[in-house]
Amino acid sequence: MGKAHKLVQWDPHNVKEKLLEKYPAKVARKRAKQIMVNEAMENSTPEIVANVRTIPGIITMRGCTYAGCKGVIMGPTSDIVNLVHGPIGCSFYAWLTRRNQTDAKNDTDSNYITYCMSTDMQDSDIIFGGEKKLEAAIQEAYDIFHPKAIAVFATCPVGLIGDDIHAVAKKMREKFGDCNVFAFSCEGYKGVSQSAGHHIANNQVFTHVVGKSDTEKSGKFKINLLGEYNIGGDGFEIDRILEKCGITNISTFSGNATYDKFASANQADLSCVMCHRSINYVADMLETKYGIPWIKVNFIGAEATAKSLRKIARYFDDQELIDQVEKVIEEEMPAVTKTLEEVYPRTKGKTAMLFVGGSRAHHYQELFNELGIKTISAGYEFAHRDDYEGREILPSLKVDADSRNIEEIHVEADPQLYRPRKTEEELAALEKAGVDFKSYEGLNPMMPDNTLVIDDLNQYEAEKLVALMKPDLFCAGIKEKYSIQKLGVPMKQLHSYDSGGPYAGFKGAVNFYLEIDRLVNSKVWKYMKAPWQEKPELSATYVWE
Amino acid sequence: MGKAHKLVQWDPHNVKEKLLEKYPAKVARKRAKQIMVNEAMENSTPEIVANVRTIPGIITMRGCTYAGCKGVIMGPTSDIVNLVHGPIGCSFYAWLTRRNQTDAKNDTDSNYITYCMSTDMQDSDIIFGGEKKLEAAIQEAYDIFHPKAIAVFATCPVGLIGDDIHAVAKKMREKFGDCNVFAFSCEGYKGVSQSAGHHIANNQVFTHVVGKSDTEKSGKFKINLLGEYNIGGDGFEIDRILEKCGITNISTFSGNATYDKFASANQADLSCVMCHRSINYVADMLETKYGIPWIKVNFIGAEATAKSLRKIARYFDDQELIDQVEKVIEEEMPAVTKTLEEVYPRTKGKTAMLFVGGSRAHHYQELFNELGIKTISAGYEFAHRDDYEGREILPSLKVDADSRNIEEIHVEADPQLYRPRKTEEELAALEKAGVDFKSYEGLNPMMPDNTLVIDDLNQYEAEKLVALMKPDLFCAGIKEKYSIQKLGVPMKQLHSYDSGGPYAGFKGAVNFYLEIDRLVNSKVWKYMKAPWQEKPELSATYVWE
Amino acid sequence: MLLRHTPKEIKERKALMINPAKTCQPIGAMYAALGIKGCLPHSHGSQGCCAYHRSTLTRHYKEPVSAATSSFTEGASVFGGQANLIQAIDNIFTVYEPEAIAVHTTCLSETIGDDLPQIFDKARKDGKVPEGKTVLGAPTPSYVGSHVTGFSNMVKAMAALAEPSTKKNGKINIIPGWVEPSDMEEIKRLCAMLGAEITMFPDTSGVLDGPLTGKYKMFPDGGCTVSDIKASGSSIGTLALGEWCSADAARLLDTKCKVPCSILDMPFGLKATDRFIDVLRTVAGASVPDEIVKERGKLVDMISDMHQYFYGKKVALVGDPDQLISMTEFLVSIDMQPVHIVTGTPGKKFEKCITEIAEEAGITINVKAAGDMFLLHQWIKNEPVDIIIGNTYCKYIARDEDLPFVRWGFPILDRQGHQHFPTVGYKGGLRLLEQILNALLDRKDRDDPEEKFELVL
Amino acid sequence: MLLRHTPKEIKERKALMINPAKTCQPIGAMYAALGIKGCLPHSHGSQGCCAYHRSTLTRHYKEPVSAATSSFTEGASVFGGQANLIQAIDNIFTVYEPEAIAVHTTCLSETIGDDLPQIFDKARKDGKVPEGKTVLGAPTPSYVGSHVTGFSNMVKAMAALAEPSTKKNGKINIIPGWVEPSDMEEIKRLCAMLGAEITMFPDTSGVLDGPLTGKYKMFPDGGCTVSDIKASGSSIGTLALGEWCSADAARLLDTKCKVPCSILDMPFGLKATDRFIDVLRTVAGASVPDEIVKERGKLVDMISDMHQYFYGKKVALVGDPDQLISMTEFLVSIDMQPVHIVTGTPGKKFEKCITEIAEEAGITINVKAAGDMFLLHQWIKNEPVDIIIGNTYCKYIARDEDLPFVRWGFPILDRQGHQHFPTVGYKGGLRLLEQILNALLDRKDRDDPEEKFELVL
Repeated sequence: MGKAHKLVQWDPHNVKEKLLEKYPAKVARKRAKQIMVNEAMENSTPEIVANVRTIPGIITMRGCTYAGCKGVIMGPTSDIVNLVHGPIGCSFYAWLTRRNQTDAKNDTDSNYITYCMSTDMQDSDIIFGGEKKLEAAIQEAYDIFHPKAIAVFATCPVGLIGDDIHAVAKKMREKFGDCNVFAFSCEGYKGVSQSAGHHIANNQVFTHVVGKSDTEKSGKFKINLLGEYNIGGDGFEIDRILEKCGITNISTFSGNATYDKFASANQADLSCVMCHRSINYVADMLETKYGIPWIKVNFIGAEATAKSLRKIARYFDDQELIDQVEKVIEEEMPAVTKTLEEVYPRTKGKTAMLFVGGSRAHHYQELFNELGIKTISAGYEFAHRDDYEGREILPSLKVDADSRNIEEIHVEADPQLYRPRKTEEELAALEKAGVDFKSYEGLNPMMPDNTLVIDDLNQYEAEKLVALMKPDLFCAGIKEKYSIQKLGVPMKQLHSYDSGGPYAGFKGAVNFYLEIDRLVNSKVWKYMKAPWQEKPELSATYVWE
Repeated sequence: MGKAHKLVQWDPHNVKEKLLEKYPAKVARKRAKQIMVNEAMENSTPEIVANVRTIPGIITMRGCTYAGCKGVIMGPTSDIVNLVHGPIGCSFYAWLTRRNQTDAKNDTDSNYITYCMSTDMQDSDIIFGGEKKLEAAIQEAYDIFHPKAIAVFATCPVGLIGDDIHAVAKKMREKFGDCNVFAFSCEGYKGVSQSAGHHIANNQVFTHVVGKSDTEKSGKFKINLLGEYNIGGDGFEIDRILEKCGITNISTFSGNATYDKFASANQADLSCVMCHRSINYVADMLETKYGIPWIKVNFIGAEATAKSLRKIARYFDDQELIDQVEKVIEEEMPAVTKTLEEVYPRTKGKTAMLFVGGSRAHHYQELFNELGIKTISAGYEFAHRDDYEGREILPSLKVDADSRNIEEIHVEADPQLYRPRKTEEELAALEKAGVDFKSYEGLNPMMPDNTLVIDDLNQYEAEKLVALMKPDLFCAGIKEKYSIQKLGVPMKQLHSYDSGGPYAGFKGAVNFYLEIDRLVNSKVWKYMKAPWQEKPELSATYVWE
Repeated sequence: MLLRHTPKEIKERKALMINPAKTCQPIGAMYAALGIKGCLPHSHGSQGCCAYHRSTLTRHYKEPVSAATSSFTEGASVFGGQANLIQAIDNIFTVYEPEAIAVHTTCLSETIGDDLPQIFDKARKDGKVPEGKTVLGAPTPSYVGSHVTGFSNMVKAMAALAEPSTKKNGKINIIPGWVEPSDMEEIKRLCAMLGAEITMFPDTSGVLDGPLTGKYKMFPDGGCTVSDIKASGSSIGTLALGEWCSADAARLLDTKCKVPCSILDMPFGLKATDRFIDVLRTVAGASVPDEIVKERGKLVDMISDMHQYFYGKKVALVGDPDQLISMTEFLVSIDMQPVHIVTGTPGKKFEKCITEIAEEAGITINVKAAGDMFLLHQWIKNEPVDIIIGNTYCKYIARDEDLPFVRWGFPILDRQGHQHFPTVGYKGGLRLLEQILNALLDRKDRDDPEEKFELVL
Repeated sequence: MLLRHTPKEIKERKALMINPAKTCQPIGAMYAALGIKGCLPHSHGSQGCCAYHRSTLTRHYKEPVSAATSSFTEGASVFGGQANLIQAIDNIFTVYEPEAIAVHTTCLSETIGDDLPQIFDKARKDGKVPEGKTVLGAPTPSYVGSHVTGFSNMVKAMAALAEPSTKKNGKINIIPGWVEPSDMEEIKRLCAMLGAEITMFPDTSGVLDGPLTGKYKMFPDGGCTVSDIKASGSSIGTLALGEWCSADAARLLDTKCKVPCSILDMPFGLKATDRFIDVLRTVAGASVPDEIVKERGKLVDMISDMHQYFYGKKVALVGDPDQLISMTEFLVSIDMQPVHIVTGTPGKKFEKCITEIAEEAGITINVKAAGDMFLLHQWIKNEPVDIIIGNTYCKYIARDEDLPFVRWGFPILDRQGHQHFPTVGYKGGLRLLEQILNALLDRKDRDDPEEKFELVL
């Protein structure tokens, strides 16, 4: 898109109107509530509707509950056999298609991430029921692989035909003795997006795995990292930094996770939540059942990373750790600054749009700010209101029909294992010192005024938005990538990056700076018009040599 | 070529007529003498004219003297820097284009075969002379590589402008002291084919290198292998067999040769000549100067290999060696027989034509005979009459103008190093026992009656010959390969095999059997006509399903 | 090792599929529907299916792939998806204004028994289908057959649009089957050279190989128009390429519109292309132009020029039935030796076809329909091969077993070119030879000991 | 190591060329002459030259290459080659019956000063040149310039056949330069799409990419006819592609026949093709058809789709000036980074062109004309690259330095495809991108640690 077009003025309310004008009335009404102009209002902050049904026929970015459960949460695990009960497709599409990395270092370690396992249900199974086949498949998987655990995932028809996958799982678990078998009722039709799948995954992992390890985990400062999926190696970079600081990461949910790490999560002394949306359930349950407090962290962005490290140090309230963290930051920042200084002149003043996930549309603004790139519109694909407006509104949220169908498990303090990590007084003191527990402020406060916050943005709106606001960069997922780029606007995938990464931590920041520099300054965007389209007139007589 | 055509009857004299009919009278007369019907005549064998000028404008298979000297004889050496004095082309075309193999095993060994070095003469050098540049180039080569020896080759213009390359070589040789520099006046216009180049190479290597080594070579049965160029690894296979027999190969001329091996050739006790045409000069000189007898051998063909080994053993007249040779033959033959039995049913009864080199058109008939393939026409590209009719006719050959220009060097017994390996009596006894010294019977005796022996076959005759006699296989060089194959007849390169090899020795025989089986039985030759060409008629109404 | 848990020893499996060589019907239906001009594919199920299919097709083509979904909720799954689908049809025609909507079902809507024709009627009655617009639908239960079946079912649904007619228009219908846009382009080029007037559906050329111009067209210029599809009932005959992909549609045209048909192999390789051209020139009553003969001759020429490198090389293949049958014939015809062949698509008939080719060539081939890549890998461990040909998932086997690998089939997620350069026809054959040759010769250049490293090949 | 004696330290050489990046003039003249229909190239020198040129061209094309020679003997070298050449002309016309003989000289005949025009006159006087047959000749001394110069000289000799004329025939002459048969075919296709009537010479398409049919044609159907070449004097203008290959001929047409000309870069890559099409549509007064626009858009699309893999990758290049200039521009335009460029052909102008491209892109490039591959290798040792692009001889450097390698240029002796698939034009650009991408991604797939091994690229 030539520079010429870059000075367009737009008013967010006009833009919103334009996005809605073509819709049938009913659709327009619904979408109007999910498109929010971020502006100061006297004594109230603007509300946005989220986590509501996708409109049939409106091309959405969203996936299903199975995708959230199997694809997002359980997919990144390495030594658990993930067995999909259903027709082949669901298992096939979730086969290595997210860039979760697992480093089962030595060849004897178990790593099933490259395998795709399914019961490949046939019509006979639909008619006569699939439990027998599921049972046989679990047995075959056990006989071939002898894994520590087998996770079973239900796809749409399973729930409809009434296969009791949990009963089958229980039966096989007991039969094997040395292999934990558990199941997830994550049929695709449940809920309104991937989000429901996250919740279901959280519940089952917590119920069937957490607390099951009897090996004692050592470490002076033990944390869990919740909601980090090691896309493109993000988790590796974060672990590198934590290690350097002397912080022990007991269990990541669920990047590069192993069965044993999940099982030991209860041994940590602090839970650090990256992706609030997908994992806050586990954080809460860990606190209730084991007494582990949780804080929100963000390792996307160099500054954010430093901030999060300091927060953790402050929680453990140990001078040695506090000093070490400062030392690490001091060591890591020069490389970051150097790259930033190099690319900043080329990125500063550009504009971006982000429509991803349940936190990335928020987290990545840290990096864009560092690059001097303004986010002019953003939103989530499967978030809830608290991800926009902050957890403080949680009490005011009503549970609708779709959410009600998602099991809420009730946990209470574990008679043996519950151990409050801090006294009420300590907690209060830490709160004062700025360690805000169980708190997440949401996306909106981060957005500049008069920008557009849009929930569940769809293909039609995305195209309009780009045409009207002409950003220099658009961030979403693979489905959106090429329709945006056809418009001449570079598009960066921020769910499962199309390439590159890690983008977390300090090294990640450097990678991201360079990647964005590449995208917004690539020569290719200048080539969309051929010379004869630039100058169509035929010079009457051609000037020969 | 469909089997249908395979029963064509032809009379060699008719074929000969057809080959000549289109030529201008003068050309026809000349070619008539080089096309010989191999037939019994009362008390005389048919004569053939060879080693005569190529006819301008008649597309020939031949190359030039430079190609014979630098390309064939000196090219295969590994640790001699071959520097071409002339415009760039000659050096470029001889750069790795023959499949000579060199195994400078460890990385510290010198191996220049992958390098192409030239003085890249420019017009100024042509005008003002190139000696200065040659001198500078030799110096630069010496400074960069510090080789044992540098060989300089003259291309056409060098002789014409009168550069004295031998003087320059001498000057540099003396200047360096630790690097032998010598030159070859192998301008392309000399002689009538590559053959002149062989002769020139023989002379210079003998003059400047042979006998120059002071290191004593040990070994009970020491031979030289003359005229084997290690195309596709032939020499490696022969060396493997010799070693297994306990025979020490002091020096191969010139496959995988090193300066030191050449220099030690005088230490052998027998010279074994593979390619009589290209190297018999050296064999003679080694005998005259050092007293080393020579015999003709042939390692192409399993039987021929066995025969040659026995001949060598008989020469050394040592029971242990004789037994060992028999043992080796016994060990090697089963694999050969096994493969032969497998392919024979598919190759037997096929026909072949061979037009290669100065001995291969002869040697390879051994392999074809083993395969049951009849050679219906053959000839050499650059041979002399003795290669056809045998050395006994040598005395009767007159030296023509073109040959007279090729230096004949005169050697005599070396005062220090001459040492007759056998007494006259021993030699006579061995002769009786069938060890025929200094003897080569030539191609003709091997050819079946009423086949055609054609010297310096050209493109036009080749095409006609194939059209008339429809062989199942044609053997020549790369220039001929595709015009023959366009006719639907598989073509095997037998100078520098287009691929595969080794074909010498026992393992080579196996390779060759399989290769010929592949060629004559490849499915592709059935595909030359499309179905609609086989059945052009349009069935009035197409029969739908 | 990437597939470190794959044992050499083969145990029979009855229930567990590992590393599938197929996926489910709907994605095939979606790909086919993209071959109708101005058509928006619609997935009648929960939204995940649609998301997955769009992602996979997008990664394969690096192009936008638009499709809508009924976004089933739990409620819809209980009470049926009619309301969702009708609302979707309304929204789609209002917002995106396609010429047609091609609906395919899913395991979900099939399990609950949604009846598309009945829902379409309702939608029409309710005036949700604007004048002149088309809605078509195909049942594509994910628990039957494979992605190939779904493709075939949607193509059959297209054929169902054809209108019977007494007067023929002289055209020939060509149903190309699941091939790349570049292949469809090439088939059209060959027909044009031969002077055969054709209607080809589906036709994804111009749809999934689009240019970058600064404009985004949700409905690109390519595709077979609905009116052409309707007129296919007036054609003189139908050539269906591929029994699995195209035969059902062709036979429907026959029964419904009395348009006779011929089922041919997909024109991959020399012989299958020969048969295609020969039949085409016969039904078109045209003579084959020199240009085609020349293209053919070039293919034969390259086979002969490079035969020494193909000869006897062992090949492992995975893919879809129609493609594999032609490819196997092609490999055998150049004296290569397919030894292991797997398709995920069920059907003993496939095994029979492959076995016939093997017997005719006097070789034996391990072949399995409804097989998976886990089995293929185990076969390879038991009898190693020189090269593997298949979709991108083969790269894990290729790396573990250190095999040369030619990407061919669906999906190809990690390389470009397949959407631009055809592998059908004689020119396509040249490309296949080039790719196989490059894979084999790159390996040779890597592995040859230094003394045997070759300048000339 | 294959090139184990190549030191990292660079010493200046004044006299010794090692591993040349050029060969001598005559082979270029021979290749050009094959682009005339029914023409037999003839080498006026000793027979070795002809044998070498035929062998090299044959290995590059895997096709028969016919050419004759004067087979100089020592005598001829002393007394001059007139007798040999006249005898050759007589034999050739009698035995092979070509339409034309294109004679080029050699270092030998140039050194002894043979005068072709004078010999041709004699041949005609002696009646050795049959009625209606053509003999043309070019001086191609091997000790001047390079194979590119020889090509240019023979093309100039063709232009010399052009006949001046006052009435124009509306055609445009295109002198394609030394490109592959497939490239010439592609240039003709683009011109036809644009509706430009052209005469292209030389034209080796149909000559060196022949079919296997069971027949051997010494003079295949392809090539530009002598009469068309003669008529090129009536064209409205000449587009010469490549200063080094084509400019002299174009300028001769201008001076001799008043046919004005434009010297363009060879249409490799996006921008050079843009310029070619833009000039062509201007001189042809035609508007560019959508089809071409679409092809262009596809090329731009693939650049954007795969940009992350091209971006910043360092390239070493060796080849001929005209090709290298366009390729360098193309690589820079996709954000790759050429760092070392060598051509064996002399001419400071080449270094200037490359340096201009580098400066415009704000990068520095090591460039040398009249350089050699020994120097290129040393440069690479001093500043490593991510990929090397050049002729087959690069494979020795590629293996020693473990570099991805794209074969492009002359000669390619160890792979197939170049004669069938063009690299000029937009489609050619797609192929170049595909080849570069395959080389880079194959390496990535080889080197990625297991945890980073990617399914989707």
